[in-house]
Amino acid sequence: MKTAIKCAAAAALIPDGASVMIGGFMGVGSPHRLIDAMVARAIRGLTVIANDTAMPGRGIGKLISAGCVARVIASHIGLNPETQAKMISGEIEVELVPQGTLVERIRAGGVGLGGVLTATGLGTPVENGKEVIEIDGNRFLLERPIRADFALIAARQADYVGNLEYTLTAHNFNPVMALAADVVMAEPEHIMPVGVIPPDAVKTPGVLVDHLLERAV
Amino acid sequence: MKTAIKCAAAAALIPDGASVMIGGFMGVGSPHRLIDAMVARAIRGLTVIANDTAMPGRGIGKLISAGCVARVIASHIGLNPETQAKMISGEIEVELVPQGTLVERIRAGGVGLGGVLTATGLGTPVENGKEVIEIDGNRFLLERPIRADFALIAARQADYVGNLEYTLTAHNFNPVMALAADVVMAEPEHIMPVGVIPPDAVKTPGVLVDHLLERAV
Amino acid sequence: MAAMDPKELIARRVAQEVQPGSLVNLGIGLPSMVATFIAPDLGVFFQAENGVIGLGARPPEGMEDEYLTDAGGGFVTAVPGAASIDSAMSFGLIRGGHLDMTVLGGLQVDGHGRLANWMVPGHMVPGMGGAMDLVSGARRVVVAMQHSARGASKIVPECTLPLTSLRRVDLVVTELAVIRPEPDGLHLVERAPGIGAEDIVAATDAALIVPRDVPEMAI
Amino acid sequence: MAAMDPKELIARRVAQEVQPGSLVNLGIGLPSMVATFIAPDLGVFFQAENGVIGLGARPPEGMEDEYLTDAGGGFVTAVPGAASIDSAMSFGLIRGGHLDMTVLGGLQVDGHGRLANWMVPGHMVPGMGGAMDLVSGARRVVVAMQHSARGASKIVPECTLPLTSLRRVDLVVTELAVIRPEPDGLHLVERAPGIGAEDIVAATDAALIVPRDVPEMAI
Repeated sequence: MKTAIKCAAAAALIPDGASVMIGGFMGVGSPHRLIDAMVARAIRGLTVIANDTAMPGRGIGKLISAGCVARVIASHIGLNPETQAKMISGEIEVELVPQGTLVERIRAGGVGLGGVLTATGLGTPVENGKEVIEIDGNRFLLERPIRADFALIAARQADYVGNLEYTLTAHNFNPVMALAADVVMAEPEHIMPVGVIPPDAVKTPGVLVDHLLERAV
Repeated sequence: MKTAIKCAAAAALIPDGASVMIGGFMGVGSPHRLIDAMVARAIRGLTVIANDTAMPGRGIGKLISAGCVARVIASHIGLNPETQAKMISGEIEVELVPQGTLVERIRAGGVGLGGVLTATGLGTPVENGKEVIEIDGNRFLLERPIRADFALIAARQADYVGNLEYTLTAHNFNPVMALAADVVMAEPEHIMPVGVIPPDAVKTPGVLVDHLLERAV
Repeated sequence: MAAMDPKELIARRVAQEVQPGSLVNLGIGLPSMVATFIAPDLGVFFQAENGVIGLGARPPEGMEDEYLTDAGGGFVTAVPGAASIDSAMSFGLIRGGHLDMTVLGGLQVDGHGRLANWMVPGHMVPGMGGAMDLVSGARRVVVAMQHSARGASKIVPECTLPLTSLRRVDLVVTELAVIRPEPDGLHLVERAPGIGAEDIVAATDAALIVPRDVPEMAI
Repeated sequence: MAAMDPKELIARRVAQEVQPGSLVNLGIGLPSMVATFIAPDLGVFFQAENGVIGLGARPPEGMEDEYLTDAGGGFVTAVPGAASIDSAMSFGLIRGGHLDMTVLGGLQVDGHGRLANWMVPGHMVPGMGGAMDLVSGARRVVVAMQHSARGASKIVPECTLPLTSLRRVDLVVTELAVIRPEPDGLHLVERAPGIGAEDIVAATDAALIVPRDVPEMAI
């Protein structure tokens, strides 16, 4: 059983310089209240692992604008000109990863695999500096697992065990990130009494969640 | 949209000598009516990929008893003395695979990965004949992806698009097997009209299902 | 026949490639226009890589849902029989060969049929998003793009921009031509209404294999 | 104190190792008895590798459900807050270090702390099931087994049976002793009520590191 904590209290647990996976796709399914609390506490030097950096004024874009981020590992920064400008100025270091490779690298980190063997990226700049392994005559890139200090995820609904449900396109990276960090913080819209969410509806088991954040008012 | 077909018609589509993944764990969550139809048509020479071979008289155990099976890839055959006897007599060839490695090998086959890098099995007979890859100082077995001609899976509920829901411990290998075969046959208990299963409840999207079997009477 | 808008022409022609009952991913921009020209009774399911199978049209005003968007962040609807999936399943489908077809825009396609569509070094570094996975994993890759940009052919002998994948795409549709890359080169298979094969050859930097008769698109 | 059933003694002692709020997997047989001795208010969640987190006791007769079983196929219940998961998630948890503790039976444990528990060549080839994953992946591995079988010590210098994993297990609990494998060998850390350290050394083929005072189990 978990006691829901305030977003400001959660943000205070994340030190400057931490690596944080953040769920969401263009801001859909991101932990917006927690992001606001991180901006409010003027967190600095984050490594952000996420699909994208959304757009200025939305989701992860707020962290970028507020100067909280030193490094980004993402598949796409195209809708956030500030990320691009800060990359060019050298303020933010950006590693671009194919979206499917990113999700598999995070999953590998979460489920204890040694790496990911994928054809995606072969013969492109993604291959640079990576080992290529030949298996039965086919070539695959060896991609490293990714883990983070924190996973900051959003869910439609939780219970006080920490079980999570997601909805529609707000699933995206959230379920897989819940597997791959030392500390998992989940921001639900609603929190239900224990026993109300049917076992078959649970997509992230509560045992993965370390901190349950207060629900939306 | 799919028209539900009879189990006998489905069994007739599976040729002798086919490789078949069959969902279920000790018979829980196996496609029982389809298995009965395969026994009735006296199918021969199957390669069965499954967690286990259940027990005599139940689930995959019926295929073993009826002499339908030439080869088994499984994690456990301990509750089926017939499988063990046929293995010792040479009638059935058995490859034993750690359960977690089995599910990841099937997933790798289903999602287009080149293999699985795992510590499970290192230093045990499972390592025999396999490549060991060192990544950042840690050693991992390179395990090959598994695919099959057919995946024969069971679901609690389907719609006529082929979307599937599973329940409780009857999930097990079914969702991952739905990804990893050339032809996927799903045996649901119930079939609902299209649009009735909420998108968030779907665990296997209907696009993966080739044949929807008639519902239980 | 009055000249059709080039993008509409491309989208209409690509729509003819979509098989009944198939699973299709449409890229942002021009490719997304293809959906407009697919008959609803074809049973085609559109997938967006952010996690919905059974993407429908934009909802009526006031009925948008913040949790139901396409990969470009635009509001969409879900058709009956739709399924929500997470990114692992979404890219499992894409990379595992379960996606029947993807339609993507292009910056360049070269004589080997290889696509470059994700960056212009020094100018535009948006990231590859799902493009590399889509091109590497989809059963069929169709590039929908204008034939030229700023007067320069986008179909070139060798891509000068970073590749999206080594995989040879299956079809290239422009407002001038339909081109099928094969191991022996780029085959000109159709010409746009009113366009001659010689016009296409002249507008194309890469070598084209041109048969005696090049049929006109049936648009 | 009247002599306790050896299996109950082992299960009771192992139960003391279970941390409040942890996720625990209990193997079939003796290990599954451990659940009986865990207070319900500890907030412990039991996981079965076939796909349920929050496994409860056997249901009353007539309330069994064919779709809710443990890894041995026995009927179970689900506690409030339980979750159904598929095999990929189940072993993702096990192999990804999310399982706090597993309790497994053993055929042999050797002086390096390595476990053999899945086959006796020529006699018993049931398959490893989830055992190799559990031993390789759980944060803490506790072996619950009787000290000897047919008069022979099961704690041996080197396993003669095929290993389950190269990983050193964290604790071995028998009806005679609690033994903690460390890099320098097997440490005798507790003795069963009424058993002397010298009795344990005599009953153990592997070398034991025995401190001056070996406390008695607090059972």
